Amino acid sequence: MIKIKGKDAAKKEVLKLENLTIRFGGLTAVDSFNGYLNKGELIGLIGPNGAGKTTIFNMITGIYKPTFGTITFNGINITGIKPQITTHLGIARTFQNIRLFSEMSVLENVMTAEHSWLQNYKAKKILHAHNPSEFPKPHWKPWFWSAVLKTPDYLKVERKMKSYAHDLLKEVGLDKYAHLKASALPYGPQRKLEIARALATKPSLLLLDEPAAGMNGQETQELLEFIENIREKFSLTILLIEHDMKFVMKICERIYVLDYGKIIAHGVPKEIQSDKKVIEAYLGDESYV
Amino acid sequence: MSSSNLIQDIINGLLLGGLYALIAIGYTMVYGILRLINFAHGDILMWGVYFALYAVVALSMPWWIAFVIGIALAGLLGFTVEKVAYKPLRSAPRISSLITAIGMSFFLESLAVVVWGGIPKSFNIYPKFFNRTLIFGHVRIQMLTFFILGVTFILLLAVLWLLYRTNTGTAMRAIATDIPTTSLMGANVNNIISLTFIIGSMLAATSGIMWAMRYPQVQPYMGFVPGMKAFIAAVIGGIGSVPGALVGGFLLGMTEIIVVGLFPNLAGYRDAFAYVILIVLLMFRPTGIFRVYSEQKV
Amino acid sequence: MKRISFKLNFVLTTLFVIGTGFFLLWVSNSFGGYWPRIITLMGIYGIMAVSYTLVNGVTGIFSLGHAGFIAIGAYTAALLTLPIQQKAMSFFIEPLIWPLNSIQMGFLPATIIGGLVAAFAAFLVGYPSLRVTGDYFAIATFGFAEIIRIVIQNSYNITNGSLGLKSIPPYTTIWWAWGWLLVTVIVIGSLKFSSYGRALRAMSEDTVAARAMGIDVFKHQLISFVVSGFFAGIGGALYAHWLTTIDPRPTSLGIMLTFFVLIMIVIGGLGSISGAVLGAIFFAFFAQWLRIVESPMNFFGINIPGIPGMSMLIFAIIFILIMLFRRKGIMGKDELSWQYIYNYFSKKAGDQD
Amino acid sequence: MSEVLLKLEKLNVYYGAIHAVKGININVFKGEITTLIGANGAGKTSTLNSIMGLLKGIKGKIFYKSRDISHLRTDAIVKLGISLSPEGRRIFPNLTVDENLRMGAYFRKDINGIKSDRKWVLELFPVLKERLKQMGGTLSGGEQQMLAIGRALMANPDILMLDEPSLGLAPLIVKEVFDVIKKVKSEGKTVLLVEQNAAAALSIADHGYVLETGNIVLEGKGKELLANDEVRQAYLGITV
Amino acid sequence: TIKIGVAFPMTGNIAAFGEMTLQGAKIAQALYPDVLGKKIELIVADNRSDKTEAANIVSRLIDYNHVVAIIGEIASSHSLAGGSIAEKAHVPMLSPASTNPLVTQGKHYVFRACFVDPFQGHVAAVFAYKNLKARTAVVLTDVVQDYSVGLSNFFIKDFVAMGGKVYREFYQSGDQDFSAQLTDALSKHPDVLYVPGYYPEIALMARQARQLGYTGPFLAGDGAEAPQLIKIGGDAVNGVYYTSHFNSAHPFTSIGKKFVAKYEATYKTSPSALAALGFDSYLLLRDAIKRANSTDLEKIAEALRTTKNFEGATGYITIDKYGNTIKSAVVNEVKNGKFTYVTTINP
Ligand SMILES: Nc1ncnc2c1ncn2[C@@H]1O[C@H](COP(=O)(O)OP(=O)(O)OP(=O)(O)O)[C@@H](O)[C@H]1O
Ligand SMILES: Nc1ncnc2c1ncn2[C@@H]1O[C@H](COP(=O)(O)OP(=O)(O)OP(=O)(O)O)[C@@H](O)[C@H]1O
Ligand SMILES: [Mg+2]
Ligand SMILES: [Mg+2]
Repeated sequence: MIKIKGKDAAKKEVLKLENLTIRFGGLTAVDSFNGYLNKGELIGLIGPNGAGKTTIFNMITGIYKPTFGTITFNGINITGIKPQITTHLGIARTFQNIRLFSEMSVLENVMTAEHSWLQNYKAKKILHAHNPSEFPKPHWKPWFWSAVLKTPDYLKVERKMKSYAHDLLKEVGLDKYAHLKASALPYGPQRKLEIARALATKPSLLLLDEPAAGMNGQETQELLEFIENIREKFSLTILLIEHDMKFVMKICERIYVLDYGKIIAHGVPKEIQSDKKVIEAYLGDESYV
Repeated sequence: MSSSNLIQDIINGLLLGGLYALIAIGYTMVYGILRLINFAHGDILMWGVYFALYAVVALSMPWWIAFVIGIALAGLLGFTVEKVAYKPLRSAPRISSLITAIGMSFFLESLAVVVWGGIPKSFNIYPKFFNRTLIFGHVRIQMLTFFILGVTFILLLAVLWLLYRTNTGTAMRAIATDIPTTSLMGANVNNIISLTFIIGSMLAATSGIMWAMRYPQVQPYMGFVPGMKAFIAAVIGGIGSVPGALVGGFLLGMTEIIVVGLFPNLAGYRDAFAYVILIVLLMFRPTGIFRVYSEQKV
Repeated sequence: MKRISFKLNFVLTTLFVIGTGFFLLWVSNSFGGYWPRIITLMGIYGIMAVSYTLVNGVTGIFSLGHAGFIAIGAYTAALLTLPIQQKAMSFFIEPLIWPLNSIQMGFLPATIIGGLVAAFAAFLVGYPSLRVTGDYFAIATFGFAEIIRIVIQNSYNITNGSLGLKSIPPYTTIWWAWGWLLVTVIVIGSLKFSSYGRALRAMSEDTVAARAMGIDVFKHQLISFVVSGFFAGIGGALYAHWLTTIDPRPTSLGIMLTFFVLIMIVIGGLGSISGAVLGAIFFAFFAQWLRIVESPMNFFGINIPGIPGMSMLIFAIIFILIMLFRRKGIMGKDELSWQYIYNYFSKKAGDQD
Repeated sequence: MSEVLLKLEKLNVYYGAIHAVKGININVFKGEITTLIGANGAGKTSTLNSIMGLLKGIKGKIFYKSRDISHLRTDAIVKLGISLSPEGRRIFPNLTVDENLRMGAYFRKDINGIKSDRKWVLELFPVLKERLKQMGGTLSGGEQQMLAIGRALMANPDILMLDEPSLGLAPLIVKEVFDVIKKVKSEGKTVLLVEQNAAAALSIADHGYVLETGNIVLEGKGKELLANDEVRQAYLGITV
Repeated sequence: TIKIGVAFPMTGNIAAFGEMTLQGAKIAQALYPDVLGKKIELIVADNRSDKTEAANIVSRLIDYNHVVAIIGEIASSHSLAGGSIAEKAHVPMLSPASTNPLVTQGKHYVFRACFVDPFQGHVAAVFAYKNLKARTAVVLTDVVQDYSVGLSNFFIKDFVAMGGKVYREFYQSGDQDFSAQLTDALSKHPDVLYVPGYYPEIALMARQARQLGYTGPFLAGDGAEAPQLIKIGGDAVNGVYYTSHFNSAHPFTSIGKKFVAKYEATYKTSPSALAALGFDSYLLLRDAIKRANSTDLEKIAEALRTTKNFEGATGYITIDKYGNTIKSAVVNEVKNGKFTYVTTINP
């Protein structure tokens, strides 16, 4: 696979957030957030605890419905669309607290994500409505019956799922654990598995919520390489939340800084590091990193 | 239907609702704190009534001492049941303890059949005073109604005080979500859970005795209906919410009576109406009337 | 650990099914009516349990409404197979409405229609109920089951109300019961071990994560609820033609039945299909076998009169003990596969070394 | 050298067939900060949890003030003066922030002490003060972490054990937390710290242990370990 | 020995019925322990008040215990479930107390020792209209019990035919609170409340009706009869009339007197109608075996079918070719806490 570069690609906006606002009771967790992601970019989202970062992820994926504002993904307005559909449209995420299917095997965790291959009729319809020339009119298939009756059609897909899942696991170096229960994995591999599982939905946009949390310096270093690696392999656009500044500064191309739900800074890592407001609200003068 | 009938129905509804509420408060104590659908609650209620009856009939005690004894023994029974059947399953999936609760319910019922026999006994050991009826025009109110409502509200306040104004109560609510971490706070989890059960069972016996004063027959299966209704009331009110249990209980009792009052021909559908209301309510408030605790955020 | 190949698995399973067939043949020919009857009941319970475990175990939503669907299947099928004159005779409060009063059909189509009607009911119940979760869902489904039962109880011109239906032809044989059980196990097993089954199990662990994986949780829960409802209806149809008389009393097609099936699936291992079957067999067997403790006994010369209630008492103790000492039930979440048996014995052998 | 307050002797932890901690010996000296570092799954959390009596399959002895506490119940251990801010925060989602804090002081009787500690904690983490009546479950990840630390402080323990306190915290707050740890020490208390942020942990620690797959592979003064090449390479991600 | 099965509810919600009926059968066994020179053995099986089990125990008694006949079951719905098994196995089954007409309908091996509901309903209607001089009746039907639904139906038919006026209310067994129904019923100013249900509800209903100020009579069916009616109902049940099979203070026959004496000596209380029916069931079977002079199932069934004017505790019993009993009914009243005899009504 090739990484898309060049001017054309740089212009192509994958995600656009306009005036995004959400309130929980009296608390405005995110306040008129404006931002964009271009194709192939790796962007950071940082800010103090409780600034509203995870909440932004939750709105993009459809877990929360914004009180106000719009989310545009590849030109389609996806504001308020349910998470199961946004996934089919190509958005995948990981969670701040790991949420694996812990009683299922590593392989099954990945294959569960591949279930979305069968279930994407609604999403395809949205895509077709958006751009009929590029996306053909989808045909609904009674996959459920095929699955129960084990039709050749279904078995073919199932085989494909399995082999793709194995490939993915090999890619992230988890193939040796394939048949272990997910909960039996050490912490680091669990994080990786969560990313692999997200990749199995074949996303174009990946949202990572504190992927380096709980990792030591060495492990963080490995993770950094890993993310760079999959970003190229799967030609992903990535938005990530992280508190590990060394990590963020090294990997991100641009950074949004959030405080009390508002953007207080936006720029390349260098600018952010020396931004007064950011230092005051978030970084502190001498940091322990 | 005449207005005096309606008033009479409302008063009857208050009485039945008060009974449901009383049972539901005890139910929700245990249910809200241990997330255990305690199907044996109704059976502890039944045993409490038998204990009280036995104290009068066989030991010839005055009724009020007998009531106290019944309530105390029910507390002891609840304590034992918890230690024997629920405590070992504390770390098990919720459904295992639920099944054990069903088993316990069968056990307590069968034991009652073996010990007390299957034939209903009459519960006429309380002073006639409670049966006295006050007459206002066409409306009649039994003294028992005031008594039941009074006891319900006093116990409600007592339970609320315990849960929200004492350290032990805070610990009880903490246990509801995380037992090991509660013990990390230096709280003796076993004692707190035992206490929860004892109080819950004593509340059950109290409500059982009230129930038996209103419907004076005692039989081994008498706990089933009250137990089930308490469960429903607790859920309508919002799991773990004590005021919710109260509101749920009154709502359930009132609907049952008033539906029949308004549509006497549909008495056969009385429970169905109650369930329709319950379901419609859950559609609009998927976590009951009083939400105690919403799911952890993503 | 050795993996058992698909081929071997298939051959062994086929042999097992044939073997079971011969066993059933032997039972139905060499005993009186009693044990064949109980074994038929085991098959029926098995169908109810397997369909219930699909919802409560595999999908992980706690329904208390199973008896409602069983009742619908039972009534639908019975109304379709009852002889026309019999209907005219039993419905003496209000006559049966057209067209039911002039239909009589064979057992197989009646059973299937019973299942379909129950599945439709499951759809109607599931659609609103699945908006709530946890115990709220349990209560909502319980409420619906009770509503179903109460409507049956009051619809004299369709169900004969509380008089119930009598003289239903005793069509349910050991073969029908176990044949349908086989179908149930195959279909629900095939569902469980498909991409859909994985999705269901994933949902049962974490709905938020499942949604983020693109699974439409509501739709999948509804599907599993409807499939479960279909087989509950089949179970009900068989049950009606086994018992030959049904009525809407709370004790016969009410919450108690749901509790019984719940006990079966938890004892068997929640979410395990083979566990559900084992649980059903276990339940039906012990409910009968324990009767011996109620008959008068001669114990070292002391005559102990039969004490009514003893069998339920011991029954309750037994299954409390099972929960205490094997909290995941007989099978846990696993299936009784050849692989499982092989692993079990090779582990045993390994222990002895 | 000062007195050994907590002493682990041949501690083993088993999870069924998994042997997670393999006979380690650890000494925690009074008034010092001792830190445990190691890769994911090395057994740090298991060690802390076994001290608190939270685990079943443990073998070995745990002495606190020369008394074997390995068979005591968790709440009894807490009452002896040990408190833990557990991994994964474990705040009570259905209690308000305030009630969470009060739970931290559950067994304490000195009302005035509790009051002043509560004030202190709220000064340390002003965010919590803004959210006193909010349910713990709706806090953001980092807010929950602060609450967990605050709750452990509310026990006013002799030994404060922290399991990855900086996890998910903003850099500014991380600094705050480490300042708190130093402050706790300056009050003469003892701290046992588990951290992924090894550099930060070692820089404030008097004593450090490096755990690898259940074994202690290195031990020494904080500063020494910080300078150790192996440590720098393996845990700090610094290529030497 | 000759084995006779007893299929009764000994546990569960109608356990009391099983217990009372069994007591009667045991008295009969004590008085007449043998037939054809062999001892009669009663094998009791408990149906746990559950329909599935009602069928299972009949099957069990037949195939496992090899009984020659069965006394049972009590509730009509149970007799229907068990009856079809007995019918298939050609084992005679005699129900002491199932009054639903459908129980014996179309069956050759199922019999009963009691009269049927249409007759009981008729008796109640006649008594209400003629003896109580009632013109307006409110019928309170237990919609769960086919027994109650059936009786209400037959009562209303006859009562209306005689010129009476009927209002209806409904409740369900297990209900404890009838205040809504009663409030509405009393607003109709009825002369009599007909409650063809079971005693627990009747007792509670009477109490609540008295609390609401009703002073008139109640009329019920045989389901009302149990000592608990009075114990639970207290003073409120004074003035409850009910149609029944028997009154212990007024036995029809000499054997009835013998039964009452023995029963009272054994259990220190007066026998209920159910006990009398249990007693009669045993004797009817014993008589049939004696007349058949064999334990052949077909012959016993045939002998039962030709029972004529057999002297039992509840009167002279004739069984017709449909397996139903033709005999007279009594009406009893609760007076000062006692069941007192009022009148006999013949078929
Ligand atoms: N469901 C909810 N109900 C009420 N308040 C909420 C809810 N979800 C989030 N909040 C509040 O919104 C704010 C933003 O939370 P969010 O989880 O987005 O923070 P964050 O930036 O991800 O912080 P952290 O870095 O600590 O994870 C917090 O103050 C939190 O308490
Ligand atoms: N409940 C459990 N069941 C089975 N294995 C467990 C359990 N808890 C921990 N383990 C295993 O024990 C080992 C040690 O785990 P522990 O959590 O103590 O490590 P840790 O050093 O705290 O790691 P981390 O940095 O990830 O928190 C790991 O291999 C882990 O997989
Ligand atoms: Mg966050
Ligand atoms: Mg850890």
